[in-house]
Amino acid sequence: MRDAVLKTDLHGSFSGGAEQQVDMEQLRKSLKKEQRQIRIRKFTKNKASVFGLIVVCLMIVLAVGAPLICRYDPLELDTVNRLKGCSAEHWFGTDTMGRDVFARVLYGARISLTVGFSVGISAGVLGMIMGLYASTNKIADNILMRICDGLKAIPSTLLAITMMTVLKADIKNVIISLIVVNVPSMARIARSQAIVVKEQTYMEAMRGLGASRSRMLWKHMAPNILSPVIVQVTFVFASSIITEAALSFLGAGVPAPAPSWGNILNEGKGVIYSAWWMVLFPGIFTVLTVLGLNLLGDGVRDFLDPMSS
Amino acid sequence: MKKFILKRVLSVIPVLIVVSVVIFLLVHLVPGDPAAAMLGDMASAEDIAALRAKMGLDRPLIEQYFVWIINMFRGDFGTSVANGEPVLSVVVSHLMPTVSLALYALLIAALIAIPLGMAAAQKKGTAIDHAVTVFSLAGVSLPSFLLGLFLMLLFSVRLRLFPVSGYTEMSEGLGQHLRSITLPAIALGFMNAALMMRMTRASMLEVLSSDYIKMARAKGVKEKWILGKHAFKNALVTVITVFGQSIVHALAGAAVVESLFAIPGLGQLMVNSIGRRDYYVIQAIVMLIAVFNVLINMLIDILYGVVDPRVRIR
Amino acid sequence: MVKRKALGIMAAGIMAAVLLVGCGGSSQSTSGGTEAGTVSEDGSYKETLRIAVTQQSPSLDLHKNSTLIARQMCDGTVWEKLVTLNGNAEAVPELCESYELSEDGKTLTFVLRKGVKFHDGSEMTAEDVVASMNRWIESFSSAKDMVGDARFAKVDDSTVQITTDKSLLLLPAMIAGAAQPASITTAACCENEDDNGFMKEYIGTGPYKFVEWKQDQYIKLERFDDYVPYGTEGAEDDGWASYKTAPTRYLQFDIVPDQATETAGMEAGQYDCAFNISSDDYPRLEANPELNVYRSQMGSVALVFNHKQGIASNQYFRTAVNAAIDCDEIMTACFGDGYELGSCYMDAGQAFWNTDAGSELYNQKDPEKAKEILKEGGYNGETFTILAATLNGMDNMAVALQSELQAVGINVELTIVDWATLIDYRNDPSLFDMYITSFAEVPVPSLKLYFGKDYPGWSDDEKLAQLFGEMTAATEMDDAKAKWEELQAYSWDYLPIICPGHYLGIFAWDKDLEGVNMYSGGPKFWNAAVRE
Amino acid sequence: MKEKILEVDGLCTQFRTERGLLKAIDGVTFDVYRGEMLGIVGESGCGKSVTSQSILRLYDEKRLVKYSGEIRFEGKNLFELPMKQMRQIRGEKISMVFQDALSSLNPVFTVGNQIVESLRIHRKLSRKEAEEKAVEMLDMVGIPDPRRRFYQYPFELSGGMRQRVMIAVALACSPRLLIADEPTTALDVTIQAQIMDLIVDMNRRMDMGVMLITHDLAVVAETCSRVIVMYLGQIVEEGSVDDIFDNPAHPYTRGLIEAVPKMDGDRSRRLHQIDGTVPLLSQIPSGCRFAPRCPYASERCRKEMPELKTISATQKVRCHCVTEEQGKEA
Repeated sequence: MRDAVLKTDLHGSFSGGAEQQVDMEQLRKSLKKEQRQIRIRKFTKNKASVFGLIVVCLMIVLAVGAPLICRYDPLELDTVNRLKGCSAEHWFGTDTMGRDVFARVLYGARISLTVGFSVGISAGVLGMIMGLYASTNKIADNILMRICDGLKAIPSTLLAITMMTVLKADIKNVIISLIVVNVPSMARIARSQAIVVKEQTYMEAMRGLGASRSRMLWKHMAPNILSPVIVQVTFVFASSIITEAALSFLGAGVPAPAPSWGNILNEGKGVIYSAWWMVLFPGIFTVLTVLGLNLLGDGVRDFLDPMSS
Repeated sequence: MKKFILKRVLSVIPVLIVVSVVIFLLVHLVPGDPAAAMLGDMASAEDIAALRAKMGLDRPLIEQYFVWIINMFRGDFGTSVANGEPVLSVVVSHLMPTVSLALYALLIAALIAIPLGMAAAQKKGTAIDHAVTVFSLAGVSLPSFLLGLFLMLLFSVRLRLFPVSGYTEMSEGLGQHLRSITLPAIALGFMNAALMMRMTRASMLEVLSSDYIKMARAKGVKEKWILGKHAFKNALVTVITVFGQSIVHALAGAAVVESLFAIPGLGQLMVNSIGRRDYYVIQAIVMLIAVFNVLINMLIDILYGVVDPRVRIR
Repeated sequence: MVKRKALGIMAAGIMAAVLLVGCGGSSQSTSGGTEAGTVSEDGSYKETLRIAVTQQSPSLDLHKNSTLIARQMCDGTVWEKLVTLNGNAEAVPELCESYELSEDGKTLTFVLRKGVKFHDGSEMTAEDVVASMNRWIESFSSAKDMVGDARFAKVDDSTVQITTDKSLLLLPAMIAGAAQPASITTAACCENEDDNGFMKEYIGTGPYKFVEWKQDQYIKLERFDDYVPYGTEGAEDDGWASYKTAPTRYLQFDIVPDQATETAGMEAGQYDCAFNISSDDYPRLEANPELNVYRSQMGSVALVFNHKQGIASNQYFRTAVNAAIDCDEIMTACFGDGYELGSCYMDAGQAFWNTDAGSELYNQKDPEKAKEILKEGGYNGETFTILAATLNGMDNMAVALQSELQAVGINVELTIVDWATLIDYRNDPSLFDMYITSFAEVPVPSLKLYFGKDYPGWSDDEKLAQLFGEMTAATEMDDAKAKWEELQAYSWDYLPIICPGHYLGIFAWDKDLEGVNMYSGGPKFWNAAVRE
Repeated sequence: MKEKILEVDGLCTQFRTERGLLKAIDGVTFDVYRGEMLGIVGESGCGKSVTSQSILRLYDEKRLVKYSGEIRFEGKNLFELPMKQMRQIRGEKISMVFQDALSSLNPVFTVGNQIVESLRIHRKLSRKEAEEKAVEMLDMVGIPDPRRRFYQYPFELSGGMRQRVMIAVALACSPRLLIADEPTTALDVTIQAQIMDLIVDMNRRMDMGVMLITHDLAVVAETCSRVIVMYLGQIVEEGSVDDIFDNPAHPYTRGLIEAVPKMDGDRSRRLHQIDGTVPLLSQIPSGCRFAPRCPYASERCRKEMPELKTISATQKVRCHCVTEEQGKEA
């Protein structure tokens, strides 16, 4: 008997057996739903991510609702009451021109979030387009990746400052500069992911079936490289807020009188000994928002990647 | 390995070409020019125009570009508009503070981050781990200029432990030198420390859950050795990568910290040079940093080889 | 004014103290009879004076570079001129024994002082002076405009002269105190220029010689042991005219671009003196018992209209803007408390030229009137673009202006750029309707560039040009002053610029630091020292 | 009967998870005798590996697992030993060989180094002596040119060589018990045979007990003297190799054996398969754990957990049907 048994793998022969006919469509749907529930549960279980989400939502609410919340116009000058400390009248004090810091910080959230969001999304989309095409076309790949390498070799702050000096200082150009700074790494991520996806068997199969190139790219590859790109987008969102603040701090960001956090910090830096509130409050808002976004990014990563624990 | 290195070296060339074109165009597209900056704010238009012609700024851009590139190959990086020094010597004189600051920052960061990151990985879920997580999040969310301001207020003005600003050269004593760059180094290193901590923890976690660690345990190796020898050497590859990236980060981040603490480094030189439209200096710094960046990446690859035989031998 | 007097008395006291110490320790061995040397060899003074400055100049070549900080550091210490300014902003001899303006005002003759040593050891000759003065004229367009094609020439070994067809009445003051003063260097140094045309070596005649410049870090000056002081030993400083003793061995100017850092360094005792303190730190520093804080007018702000094209080329519009603005608010926005109102284009330091002509049109704060003028003039919502730079918070003035002008119904747009960009943009009349700049103190009104039709802003007005010409052509100071009053009065009407006020420079120094000369344009250190 | 070297008595291993404790091993009892080869078989997820790693206490006891029961080795209960002594037993008295040699050998150390490490820890040999001994070990496990191999890194060796190295590491200190956890799964067929031959050879030469954990019944049939069949953390059948292969009592055992294709079998006949898959640990059925998949399951099977009962001198089985039949026969 013993000799009659051949070496083989038991694994294979134990599987399967589900013979009954199931409505495949329904099964797929319920599976998807279940998966989504698992992901949401996973996300909500991570308290840090939930905290991040709450902070970010709160910032958005504050930014959108700024006109309703603030009693002062963030641009309204009142030089008589300059550099007044925190009071019932001015919760966060007033700045060097007597403007209400609370209003400026809240309106500043609009600018920071706009910059961060626009940069994140645009860099994500551009990076994805570049990454996808680079992964399929060797010449495009060489050119695009050389340019990306070149741009990446220049430290981002320095590149952004230089670009801001070239372009007229306004919020649109801050966004453009930051996109240019962030696209290379985004494209890199998208490209490496796209290459992995491209080599997978189902892509071979699609090619075999004669799918057109753009259909392959957008219908089949794009969704598969989306997760790492989305995760990266949240981090770019966060880092753009910091870079914008740093640019304004160096005097190369969104120009006065716009109440960007970086501008308030920059003005506050000069009077930090006498008007700590001008540094503290925008500082806290910046740190909180960035923190929230980073936490959210971690949560999104877990949410999108079912493999991660 | 030799072929690999050669390939790496060749791949540097297009990168540098891109960098040179990008920075040259950017710099020359910037409104305003060095001539006006050199003559001061009360200078007249004719004086400025005359100086422009003298400096060759009225020639076509392409010509200026090639003149610059060719001169660079001859070792001539041009003349700085500030006090007419050769660019090379200006850059070299600003190099030391930045290198010193960046290395010091990274040293502090590495000394804190790597052991803590390892400890956090080993004691996952404990207080240390949570502390490390919080720290690394704070690190990536706290811009260096804010941290710098707070450090300055606390340690220099209130406690008077460190000088507020300024830079003491190493030649005037190592102690004084370190004292003058400690606060900026902390401000600069904080974010890097956070990144390193995060990466060390993650890669240690991965290594610790690997089979060879289980095998080492089954062999009866002490926990201490497992962590310090078996796991660390494997995690080192990641750590080296982060360290390399941090050097580049530190160089880039130095601009803000340097101008805050009045440290005459490359970052400050760059910011100042943009202000005075010191074309050649801006171009030289960017090229230098790009070359450095590329070299660091190459060095990381070679270090990989030293640490990881899989890379070395293949 | 009161402050300056107090300072003068203080300075006198210090000088006396310096002398006493000097007598006590007269066993000095340095040659050249520099009594000042005695004082410092005594060892009771700190060897190095550390002065924090927030800016750095591209060059210390004052012939070509007009940056204030270069003058603050080197004018009077490294460089000396044929004449310098006394307390009344009059040109008085420095490197010359005497000077003389001919009756018709068209010939200016200088008799040189003998035995003046350059830092390279050579003795000053008429050739050196001629070379320096002519290089200065070539480099400084205001001087060139005044003298035309005429140049200095050597008369004999100790006399130089210049002859023109115009009045040279104001030339001595320009030599002494222009933004680009006529520093005397060797003939060789005048030739020895770098690629960009700046002097390679800084060889002056002053009590301090240039030693080292670490870019963005510090500039170091060392006492010049062969310096020969002039004037009366122990005499009180009169303006910049001073018996210079150089009691401190080294003057080190530390470049600290960040004001907060600078102030903190001053408080921590790292620096002996600090320039350009933020006005918001002023009260805190003033309350500090270890520090002296001093404020003085450093110059005036100019809101320059574009007269060539756009809405501001209309007289009614400029008048309306001038009627609308609240100068207090504009100045506060940028300088905090660090300003003084005043309709005079010249600063307090030039007492001779001060006048309130035209002051009734200054700081009207009358939005209703402005609206009226706009309505009459037919203003129809055209965009009014204000160009301002981020340098020194000047963009804040633009912000304040914007809010005031919007209140009277003007459609204001801001263009905020960095300083170098502004310098470029202002040459293009299509880019702005007004730009904001500031003028450091000048000794004579003829240096107010904005009266010229080529200066960006292009105030091309016959009457303005005529009055300006008459002022510069005057051969007597009183005539010039009278013309100046007329010019300023007309100017407030025509409005080449609006001068909203004067900004103050705030300087702080250690109570132990003595002998600082505060005449004009910031502290000068040729007699300064910290007693140990 | 030979002496017992290891007695496992009522071993339970529970994992702490977010949903509470999960029992991966539930009351496993067996002995290992000196010089014997004991096969432990079962599908993936049956708790074979957990059993072996529990013996060496390789799981993190502070956070991850909770052990109960007893494991007696050389008269000591391993669960009561302090970690320091436990470490002395690991690698010296009880060694382990893992499934994937590539991932189990540290990629950044030479193979020689990894053998030397064992020797240095336990035998306190000098570096030189340890190196000599390591080369000897490499030679013993059939690695040609051992001196050169000594300085090579794991990735430079072939799969079979690596597995030999791992065996050399495990045997360096001449352990009394070798636990081989799927030692041949990752290898191709001819190499599998060589490695198994090596293990059998070492088992005879060193007179040590070997616990061979595998899902490959053929290997067990060829090499082992006794077999334990595990299902869902429990032993379902235990017996001599003849008992198990010639007279399998438990339906699960029978299913396993029938699923193996036979040389003399009818090729047109479909291979037998056991319906369904191994349930998750969190979904353990309340009665007989195999009941949901068992073609013979009765009401009782679904409600009542059967005991492991002795049915002959060498054979034990956990099944209501078998014991009932025996009862009838008796």
